[in-house]
Amino acid sequence: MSDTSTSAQRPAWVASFFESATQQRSAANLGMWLFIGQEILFFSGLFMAYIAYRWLYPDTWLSGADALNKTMGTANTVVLLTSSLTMVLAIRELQVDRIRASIRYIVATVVLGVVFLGVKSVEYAHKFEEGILPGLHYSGESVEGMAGLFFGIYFALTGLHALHVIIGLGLLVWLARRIHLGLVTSENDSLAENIGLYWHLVDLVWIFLFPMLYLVR
Amino acid sequence: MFEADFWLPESVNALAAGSDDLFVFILWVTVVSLVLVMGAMLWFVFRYRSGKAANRLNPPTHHLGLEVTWTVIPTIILFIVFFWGTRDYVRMSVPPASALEIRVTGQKWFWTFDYPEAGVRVQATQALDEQRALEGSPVGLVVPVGVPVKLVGSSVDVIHSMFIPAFRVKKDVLPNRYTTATFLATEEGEFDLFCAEYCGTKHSGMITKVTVVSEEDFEVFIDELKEVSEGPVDGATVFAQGGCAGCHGVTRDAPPGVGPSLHGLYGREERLTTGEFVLVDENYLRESIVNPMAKIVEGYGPVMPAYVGRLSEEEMTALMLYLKGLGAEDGAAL
Amino acid sequence: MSSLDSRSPEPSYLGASRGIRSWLFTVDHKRIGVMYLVATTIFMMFGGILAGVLRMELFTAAGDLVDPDAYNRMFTLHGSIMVFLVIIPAAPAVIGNFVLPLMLGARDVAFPRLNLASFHIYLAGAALLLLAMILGSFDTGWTFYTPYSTSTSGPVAWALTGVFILGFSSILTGLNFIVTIHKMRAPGMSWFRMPLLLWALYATSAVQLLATPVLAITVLLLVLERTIGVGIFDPALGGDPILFQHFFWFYSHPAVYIMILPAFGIVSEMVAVHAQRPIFGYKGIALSSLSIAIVGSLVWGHHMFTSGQSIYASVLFSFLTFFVAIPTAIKVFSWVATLYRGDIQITPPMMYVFTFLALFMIGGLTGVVLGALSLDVHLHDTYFVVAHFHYVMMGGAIIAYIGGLHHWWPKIFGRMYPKRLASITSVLVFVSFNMTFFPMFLVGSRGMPRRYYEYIATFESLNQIATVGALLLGTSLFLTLGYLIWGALYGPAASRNPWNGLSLEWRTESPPIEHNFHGQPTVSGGPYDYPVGPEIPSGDGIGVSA
Amino acid sequence: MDVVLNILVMFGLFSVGLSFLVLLPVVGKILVAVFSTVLVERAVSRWRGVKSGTVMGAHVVPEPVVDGDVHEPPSVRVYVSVYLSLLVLTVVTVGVSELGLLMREAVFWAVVVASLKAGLVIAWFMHLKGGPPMNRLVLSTSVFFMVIFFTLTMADLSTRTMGGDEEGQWATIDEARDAGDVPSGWSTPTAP
Repeated sequence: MSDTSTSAQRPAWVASFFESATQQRSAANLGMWLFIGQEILFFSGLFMAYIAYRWLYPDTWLSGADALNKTMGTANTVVLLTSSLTMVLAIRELQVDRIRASIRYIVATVVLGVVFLGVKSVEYAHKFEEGILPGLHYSGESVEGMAGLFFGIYFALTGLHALHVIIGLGLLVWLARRIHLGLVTSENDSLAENIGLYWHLVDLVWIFLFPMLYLVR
Repeated sequence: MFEADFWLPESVNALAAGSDDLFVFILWVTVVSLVLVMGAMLWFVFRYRSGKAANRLNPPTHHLGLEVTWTVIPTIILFIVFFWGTRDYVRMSVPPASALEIRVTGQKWFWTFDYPEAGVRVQATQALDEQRALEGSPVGLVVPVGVPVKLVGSSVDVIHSMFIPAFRVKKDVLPNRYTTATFLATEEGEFDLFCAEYCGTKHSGMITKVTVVSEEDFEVFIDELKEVSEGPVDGATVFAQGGCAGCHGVTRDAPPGVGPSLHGLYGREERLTTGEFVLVDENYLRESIVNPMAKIVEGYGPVMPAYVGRLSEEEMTALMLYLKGLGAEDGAAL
Repeated sequence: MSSLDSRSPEPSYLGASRGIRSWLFTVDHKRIGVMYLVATTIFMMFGGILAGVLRMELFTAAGDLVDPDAYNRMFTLHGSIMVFLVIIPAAPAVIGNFVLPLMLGARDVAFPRLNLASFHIYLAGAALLLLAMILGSFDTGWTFYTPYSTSTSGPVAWALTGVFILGFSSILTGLNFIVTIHKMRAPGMSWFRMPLLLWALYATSAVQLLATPVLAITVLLLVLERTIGVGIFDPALGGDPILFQHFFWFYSHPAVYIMILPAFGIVSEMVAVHAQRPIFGYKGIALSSLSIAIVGSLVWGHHMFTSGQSIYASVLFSFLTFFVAIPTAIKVFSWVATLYRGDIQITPPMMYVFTFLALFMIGGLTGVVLGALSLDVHLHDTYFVVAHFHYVMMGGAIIAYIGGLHHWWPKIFGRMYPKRLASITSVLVFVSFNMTFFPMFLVGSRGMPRRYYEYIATFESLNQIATVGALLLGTSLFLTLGYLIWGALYGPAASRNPWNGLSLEWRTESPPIEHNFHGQPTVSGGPYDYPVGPEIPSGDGIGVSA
Repeated sequence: MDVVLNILVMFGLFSVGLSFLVLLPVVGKILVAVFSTVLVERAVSRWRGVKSGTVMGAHVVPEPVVDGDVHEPPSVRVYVSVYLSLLVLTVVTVGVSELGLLMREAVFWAVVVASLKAGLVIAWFMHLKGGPPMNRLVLSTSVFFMVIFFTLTMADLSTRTMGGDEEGQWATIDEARDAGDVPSGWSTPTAP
């Protein structure tokens, strides 16, 4: 066997060590799913802490959820869900070769991500004003019991999630540029698919995080 | 080699009686399987080594009977080991209802034993143990023979672990809740008590003895302690029993320990880790005992445990007096 | 494949390009493997020297050689370096990187740049750990138990960040290998035609991918605890130190399988190739790797029997623990059965197989002792445990890894080391290993706790034997290192297939060319399909029906 | 401490442990089924009055065997309807939280709704449906490990006080403070 038989149809973006474009695409897809798998386990650590301490200190968790701003949480949920929609639409437009529309949708996703972070930082600022800080630095008055612990978990979870959003925004900007330069196309769309998957993962984490922190009492 | 005595210290805990048999059982399983497997390996190596004429026709790659056998037999043995070990474990961990309760407190790097019924306390630092051994009085944790004992442990700083090999007892003591261990000593004597959970600089020095005495001697011991605790409070005793001597020297030429030497400390100016200076007066001394992290002298780590609530006002006053007197004769010259 | 018989003028991967940059920024899996080899060897020497000093300190009962804080820092460094910088990356990242694509008949791993990135990440993590050492070192033990690790002084946060970063290196390597095994197998190589090393690496990678993220979040929380006081494990805020232990062991017990599973794979390869016959129970060995990976992830609580964990949980974990022993036993029996009616070559790799089997059996069977609840209460955190995991981790994982290096050394460097010297040294290693670690079983079961800087005089003589053994062991390992390096530089040129192996890596040059194979190799049979008639093929023939 | 009771409980736990191992493949299948949201998909199909398996788009693509080289992006309509369902579920979960249910029920419904939402995102937005089967395996394995992590850790935490003894009781900070035994070695937290 040799490469020559396939090299005629072999696009330039297929790396030399792959047999075919199909192989490369499916490898990228599997790799991304494995990455998502490990991200799930990564966040599971914080959810584990949440479950364990909820079990040990139910009263703290009751008053803790009350101290969080449900309206802002709900608003952010809607914002993130919408950004997931714009994300899939961006990839769809790319796949049907409507490049400009695709980039517009990515920009919309980025804007929604920024809105999310904006709401989040307003929320943080309110908390800080009330002296609600994680762990040792907690000096608020609204929450009973192990308030420092509750807000330690709150800030760690939402903070790590926000960090993922920030990374996602960077990736999206990079993606838009590569689409603009024609480096990511309807044929060679692994990068767009994978960044899309990442963005949905960020959404998924929030889908669980929101009711657990804000809603359940 | 195949006796429990060779491997394990003599067991003097009635609740763990017979638990060593499992060790011997597994030892035999180990030896037999090692001999069988290694024997087979060496025999094959001898029989089929390259260059030696042997029947090498159709070497098997599957043998259902053999594979089932070597799956089932270990499974059975492992089940036996599991049930045996769990049975003994439950027996060893459940304190009898009538058990004598002793509170054990771990602290960097000494043990405190409280006898709640009698309301007395024993502290076991290495220095105190040596002193007691010289005086001929019982050392460390003193328990009566033939009486079930329940140790209720906790820690005031990091995790420690009370480990008494002769009793087959080990339990971590934690900073946020109580853990229990139980035993029934069958013999009088002195047995080692180690800290088995790594806890810092003097982890290996956090050892003391368990002294098992007759019931009469135990009562005498408790009565003596009661007398001492009802007498006037002496600062030097507080200093020794608080475990302070473990880290702080008190003489002029004491080598620097984990903490600064206290010789001639009173009235001195000390430089803190923050770069500020502080005058050592009664307030500073008291603060440093109650909340040592607040102001740490330069060159030393934030390792001293807080003594908040651990000293009565009377004891604190006596300790202050003692500390002020350390090196006072040449301290005045400064 | 007749064209393979003539030596091609194409340069090997070693000589394909020159200069330090061509190494540090290469995406060639073989060069990355060699760089991992150099890095892990340096760290292993460092960790080994630390171990030597620790043993010298323990030569006498009194603490007299170093001060206790230095001792505590040294055993912490020894543990952290050996676990995070040596054993976890050794087999997967050195042998895995070099051999995996070759065995698959692939030109490279699926994501070569990611592969290079994980090496750079590894270096960055190692640099942070070493930075922590330079900044005054940390004395938490490699287990970082809270609240000690959150309250002790020293640059613990730096070390933890290093571990966090090393975790990513491990995750990315695992991810890369899984995708490579799924997507890059040569035509004809079905799952059950894969060499057993690949099954083992697959299981390893799965564990790396699933368990390491939990370590990452754990150490991240510790870093946050030490820097901003987030309080999740702080008892003063209601945090639970035992929860930390659950977090930690959820990773660190499976990490034991990250270390030992590739060793199983290496042994499976060596035992079949050097006995020149098909391996006994291929499917049993292959699937037991996966079942060890799964069941091994359910048993972490057996590190916590005396920690104040609920006794019910302890019973459950003890029960599950014994299930790991069964697939492990199946593997050992299958390896020994493979020797039956073989044509056993007494080569250095085979010597290491024998060493491995003996040491690993002792390590594994003492694990049964520790899995039994009643006995673990006495033995937990004593030298018995230290001896047990050194038998498994060093006697198992490291010995198999060294054996694997002997097996693939001629492939990696194209030159052979002195074989007779290697065989003799392996016996030295075996003897001195037992001399070092066997006495530890005894002092442990007699009650000497681990991590002790000084100990009671009763234990002195056994400790002295161990110390002498350790020095001998160190000497034999340095001797091994010496002749291996000599072999790589000046040894006689090795043939393409010095051991008459059948898997694909033996079909290419020694050392391989940059693109691994001339053309795409294909597979039409199992990896150990040696002719099973009375005639034994001899010489350098490939002997493969392809 | 009642030893007989203990042993009974222990055997209860054994059977949990045993069923873990025995049920491994079954659990895996259930997880795959849940995450491929077969049920949701069927419900949507019935609602839209089309044959099951055609919700993915106007042009029905036969499921690719190994990898999706055939690119037929799902229709915008599907994406928008998934998005609208997500919004509805968000309203539902917020609404449920206003009902003032008991904690246990509130947690249950929150997790159920969140899982439904996650299922929708995973199946359609992340194209798990119709994607390579391996992706389902990867996802269900990591969810399985996460569940293991939660269950076995909680097996410890939830049974600590079962002995009814001091064992496992929380010497809470308040209790310690009252007794004057504030765990130390740390700076004391600011008193609330």
